[in-house]
Amino acid sequence: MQEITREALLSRAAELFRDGTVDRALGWRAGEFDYDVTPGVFTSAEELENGFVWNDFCGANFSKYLIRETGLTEKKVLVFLKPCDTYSFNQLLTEHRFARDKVYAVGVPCAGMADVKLLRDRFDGVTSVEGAEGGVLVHTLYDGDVTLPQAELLPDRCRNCKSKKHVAYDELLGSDGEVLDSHRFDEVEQLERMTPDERFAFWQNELSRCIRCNACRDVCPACTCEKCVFDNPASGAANKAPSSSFEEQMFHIIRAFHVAGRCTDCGECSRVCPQHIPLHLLNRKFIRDIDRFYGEYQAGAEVGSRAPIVDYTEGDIEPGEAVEGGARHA
Amino acid sequence: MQNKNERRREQILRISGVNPLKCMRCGKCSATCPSYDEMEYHPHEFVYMVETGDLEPLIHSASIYQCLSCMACVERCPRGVEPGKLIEALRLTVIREKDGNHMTADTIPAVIDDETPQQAIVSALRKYTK
Amino acid sequence: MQVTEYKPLIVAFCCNWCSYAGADLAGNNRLSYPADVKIIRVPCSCRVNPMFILRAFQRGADGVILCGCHPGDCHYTTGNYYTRRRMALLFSMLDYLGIERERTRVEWVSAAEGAKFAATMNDFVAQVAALGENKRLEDLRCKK
Amino acid sequence: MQRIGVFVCHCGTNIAGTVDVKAVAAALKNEPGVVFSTDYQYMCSQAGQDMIKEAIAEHHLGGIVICSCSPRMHEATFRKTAAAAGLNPYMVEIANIREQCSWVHKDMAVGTEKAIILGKAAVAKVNLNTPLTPGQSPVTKRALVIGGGIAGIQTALDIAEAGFPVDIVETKPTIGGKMAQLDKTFPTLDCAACILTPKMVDAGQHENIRIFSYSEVTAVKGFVGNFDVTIKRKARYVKEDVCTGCGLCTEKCPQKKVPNEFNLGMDNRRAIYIPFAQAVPKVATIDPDYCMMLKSGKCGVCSKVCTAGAIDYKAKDEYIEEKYGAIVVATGFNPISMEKFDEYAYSQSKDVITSLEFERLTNAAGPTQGKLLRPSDGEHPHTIVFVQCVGSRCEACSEKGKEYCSKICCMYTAKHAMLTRDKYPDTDVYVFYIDVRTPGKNFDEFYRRAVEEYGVHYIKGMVGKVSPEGKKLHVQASDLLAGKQLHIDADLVVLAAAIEPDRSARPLATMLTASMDTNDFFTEAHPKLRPVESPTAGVFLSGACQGPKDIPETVSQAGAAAAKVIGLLCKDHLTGNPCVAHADEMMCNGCSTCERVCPYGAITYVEKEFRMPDRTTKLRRVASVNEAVCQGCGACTVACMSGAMDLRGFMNRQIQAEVDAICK
Amino acid sequence: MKVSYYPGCTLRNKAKDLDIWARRSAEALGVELCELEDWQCCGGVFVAAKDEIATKLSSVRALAQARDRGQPLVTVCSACHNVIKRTNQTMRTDADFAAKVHNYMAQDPNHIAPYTGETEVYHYLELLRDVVGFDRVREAVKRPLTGKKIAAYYGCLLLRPGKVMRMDDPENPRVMEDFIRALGAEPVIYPARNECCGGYVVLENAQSAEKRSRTVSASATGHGAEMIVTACPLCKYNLVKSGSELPVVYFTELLAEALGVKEESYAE
Repeated sequence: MQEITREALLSRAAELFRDGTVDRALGWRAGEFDYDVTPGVFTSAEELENGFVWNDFCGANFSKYLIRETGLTEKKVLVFLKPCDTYSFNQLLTEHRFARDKVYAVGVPCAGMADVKLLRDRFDGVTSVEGAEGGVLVHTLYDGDVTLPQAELLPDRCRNCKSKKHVAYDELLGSDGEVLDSHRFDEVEQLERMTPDERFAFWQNELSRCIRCNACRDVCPACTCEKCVFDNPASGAANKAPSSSFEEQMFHIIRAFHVAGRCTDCGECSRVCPQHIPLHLLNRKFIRDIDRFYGEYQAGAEVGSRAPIVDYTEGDIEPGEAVEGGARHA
Repeated sequence: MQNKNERRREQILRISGVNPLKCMRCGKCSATCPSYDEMEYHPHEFVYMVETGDLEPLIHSASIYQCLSCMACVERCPRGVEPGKLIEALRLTVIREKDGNHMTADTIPAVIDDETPQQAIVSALRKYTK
Repeated sequence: MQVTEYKPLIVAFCCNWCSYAGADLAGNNRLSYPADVKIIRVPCSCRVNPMFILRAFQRGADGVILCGCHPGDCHYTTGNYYTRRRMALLFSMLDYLGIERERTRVEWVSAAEGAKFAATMNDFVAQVAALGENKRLEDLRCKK
Repeated sequence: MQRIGVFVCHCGTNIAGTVDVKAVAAALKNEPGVVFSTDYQYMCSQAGQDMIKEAIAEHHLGGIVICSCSPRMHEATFRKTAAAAGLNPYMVEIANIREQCSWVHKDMAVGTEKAIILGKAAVAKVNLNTPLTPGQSPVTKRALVIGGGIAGIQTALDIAEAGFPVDIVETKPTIGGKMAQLDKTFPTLDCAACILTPKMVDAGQHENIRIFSYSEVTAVKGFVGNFDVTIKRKARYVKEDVCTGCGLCTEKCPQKKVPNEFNLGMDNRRAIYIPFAQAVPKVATIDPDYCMMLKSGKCGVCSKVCTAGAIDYKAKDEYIEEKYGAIVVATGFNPISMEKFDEYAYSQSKDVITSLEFERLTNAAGPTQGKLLRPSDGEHPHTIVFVQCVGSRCEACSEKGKEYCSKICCMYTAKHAMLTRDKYPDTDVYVFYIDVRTPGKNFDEFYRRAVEEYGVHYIKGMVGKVSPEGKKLHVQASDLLAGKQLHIDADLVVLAAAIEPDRSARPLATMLTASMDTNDFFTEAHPKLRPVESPTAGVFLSGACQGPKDIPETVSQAGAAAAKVIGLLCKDHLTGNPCVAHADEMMCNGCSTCERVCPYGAITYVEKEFRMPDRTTKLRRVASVNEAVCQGCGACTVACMSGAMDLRGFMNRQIQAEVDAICK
Repeated sequence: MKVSYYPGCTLRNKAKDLDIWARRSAEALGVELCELEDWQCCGGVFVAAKDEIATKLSSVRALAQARDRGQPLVTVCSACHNVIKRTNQTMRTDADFAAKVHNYMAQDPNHIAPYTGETEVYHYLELLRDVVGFDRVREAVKRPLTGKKIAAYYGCLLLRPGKVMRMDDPENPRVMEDFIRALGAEPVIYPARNECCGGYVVLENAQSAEKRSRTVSASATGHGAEMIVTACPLCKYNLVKSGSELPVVYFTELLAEALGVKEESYAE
């Protein structure tokens, strides 16, 4: 169960529409199923009243949509931000991707968002879900009604939540949390401990499933280029289909490299991947290396910070040492 | 023998955390030391002798018991060498060895009087015994 | 059966001001290194985009080496510092994906270091040759 | 597709000895775009160049590839050849088949194969070359010198003598800087004022020099050849052009208790003052912190005594804007504060002084008229201890001092010690040193004279503590060579304080986008080969703002900086390097990443209106490269995620084409 | 306000004056000194070696207890202050050391949560300066010590190493002088005020300690002082033993006198 109720969010949104602060809102909207929540734009309190959804499946991060929506109106855009979303929000501000004064950001506490994939893995024929005391009540065709503790439906990004603290908002509903001491690098370290052959096999197995649907890129709050290199025939990297194993690797290496130092580790890429590729492990590798080599850095923790990849010190680690695991700098 | 000396040197460097190579031999530590005249070897010599591994003379010298731990040398060293810490580590290395204690409980009564504060006794024991 | 000695293909990106000049000096002094090394001139090592490196592997290179001015001596003051960070992260990522770490290298070679340039190339070619052909980052469509 | 000509050079046997040049020419003939291919003995000879020109004309070539020696050798030659034949010089590419092929490979077959591949790569690149035209920008023929010490004065005089107008901006009411405060100068012992003040007068009277004293630079815009600078002229409450410098006001002013900064606070001046007799401009200045008229409206004495009517209590700060082609930074240095070195009791005793204070105490125009007297009681000191390296050569993370050697202290301390012994032979003089560093012409001889002829006691070791006891300063120190702790009862202790850049340097560097090191010294464009240029084009460095320097070094650097400025101002236009970065505005995200890696501050952002595909317009922030400032390193091109930023002459596509050609 | 208070062993025996006047004065200034439970001797000296774990445990226990109470920790004795403050700094900055300390502490039946330097440590003088404020002390003075020329004696423990102790400028401190001014007296500034009294070396080389102490008292006398104040029992002992001409008094006693609580106590 989330701390703040849907009603609380709706009533605040209605006030903001009423007093003319905002004329559109970014919020979650029901998809085909209860657990299939999608992002939506609402242009009135009434629309919100009818279509707005707030439950344990509201994982989507709206920061990226602000680039477009703030350009469409003179007034402010209302956006609901969970703690991890606020980091993306700040990172986009750092990159001047939208005007801060065109946004009214409402911080919403988050108890972790359930993963649809885990639900589907557990049950066949899920008809609907609803929040219940102590977890999620799942109605299924074949297994009847089952109440699951929410913890069992949490994806990696929520189990290893890095922060319950909002780093940006105009107004916070409910209470603010702390930056957490998560274990999010455990899996990265596990991979690092493997032999190169094992790692290659691991990634071949994962990346070979890639269908180049571009969902990871399209959802990524750091991927906001006016024109993506993968769509630009002049870039030399454009490719639309998974035509060889090289393409898969190239795409994911370059994508991760382009967001290195900018990725806030929001985990949206893994959430939306239809092929269940643990893409966050690529981004986290860069985050882990940056922390290890250049000192801890959290993209989006503050607006205007200088990412380590566009910075340097005279005594930086040499690339040759870096592949040795950065022993000197660890 | 060579090995024992090297082990001692390694231990001194490790537990003191001092890098004698930072020393630029300005002598400000010895200029500062209030116990200079009580010592056969002086702070800058301690640093140099540990650097070169010439430990034997230091180990057998009464100088290591004359340091007041007043930290003036640590405070004033322009290079952050911290000679006081090095002397402490050297003394610890000596007293931790077999029969290394420099002072025992038995010798205390002879050197105190009615007014000697407890602080002096526990401090001396801590500095001069293991 | 004909046995041909395996010859690796090495792409070397050299900055115009130091390493390219260092390669020229190696030539002036007739210091030989394998012809497998093909040099591409860039203004500064920081001009080298990771995409160029991946592309070289895609097209059949077996090893890629980047040479630039020594840190602190960059003609553009800071270019090679950025190179160092970018390549540290990229190479670490390639390693993480199981690509042999011996296939990539960054070396700082000044305009005066002709001997170092030749020695580096000899060493790198031998290192890559020992690994054999690049299989993990190859693109079969680009195979001859 | 271009029409490409390939020219393979034999270089005598240098290339042809290991490379089958005919085979190379033949192989490259089949490459896409190549319409002509030939070889020749010496391509760089007149005959070879004529051959290229003829081929360009005859075959209507749009691009040429020369397979020859290193481009570092003859790229410029062949570009000129192409230009002479009407071909854009940037349509020329060189395949380096000598230094990087024939000279390093011994086998003809191997050399030939590689030469062909290198040739193919060059052809592939030329296919994507586009004609480039270097940008031209006009040059404003006026220079700005920031700082009016000996560095700034010398630079300004040299530029002015070459016929260019120069402005000096100085924060103090007079030019002259630190040198004006010195007594004698090492190693010749001529008096500082005697050699400096004529230069100050020259600067003040030179028709090409304007002096903005009591002024500061507050904003700098623009780029090499075209700087727009805002200068704040602080209100001095005296009309500069009216004041005759008679000095009557400075004698009549009733406010007598103002610490005299020129004498480092060792005596007092009035609220209206002329810093020293030889000041340039010789104009009075009112100190608003002390003037009773300005503070409370009650006084007005200076105005009454001024027969010229120069006093203006209503004066306000003024801002002037001026255009410059070049800027010279000459902001100089200051001794560091001795506050954190109180083991030497600087703040506890008046008789512990810094070396600069000692200069004033021995200067005939100083607070004691040149008699060496103790500040505390005015008595003649008989034992003087000099302490070197106070605050210099500290560990990197020191909270107190500086990591570097301040360079000038060994020599001026030797000078002080020698002069003291010369004037007052009854004085005992001790100098405590760690090392005596005297690399300079006649420097070590000078130091030896202090020891051998003047009997100065040089003692290797540092002073640990100075204790003021009664009228004496008890000095506890090391004598490392004698293995003793020394205790000296001194009358005066002189500290050779480390020097640091002036505090105005850091904000100025930000305005100029000139880089600085961690100690706030300006960094030079190249530590050996471009020592007086900053990496920012058009900004030059003079004197101690770049690092500790003595006067001879400062003056030579000042002259060098002036020569660089003159070289720049001689040009009517600056021809840029056309191989510069360029942002594709349609693709730019405006994210500022490229700006952060640009070492030259060449990238700015503009808000631009764009027509969108759906016919709406949208205001977007996009990067704009100043082509006159960009040096073409390409750091921005890799920082740019979208690939909007590209480097002309080394475009992404061109480099990838080379990669492809090599790997094919 | 309430603060945790660590008296130290000497203050229970030879230096009772230092303790008792600290408590009474604090009361008069509205500060409640809450003595730690079951505190143990700090060991007298900080042994500056990275592998000296056991000798720092008593300090860590004291620090942890104050942390658990949510109070800052106040000390009076210079030696205790030096040991506890430096231990605290080590716990903050040396993770390896802290981990080893936790391993020891885990053996303790009254196991405490791992301590990582959370507690703020104040010397009583810092408490007066930074928390109470010398202005308030001045207002609370009932019997100003007007005309008295008093030499503040810091010794080494309060000030050094300056980077860790952070009490004052180790070469030119002023906290005790300001304290003396607040009591209405006139501080005497003399160069030996931050010199060592000879410390524990008195038990090893009594002449050495005597020389050191004589230097200090002679310097104070030479600058016209009538009295020396100190915060350290060992300093007092060494100065007195070496035959100081001047009376040596604990600063807390001086404070109690000025605040009038000493008189009240005797009246009781």
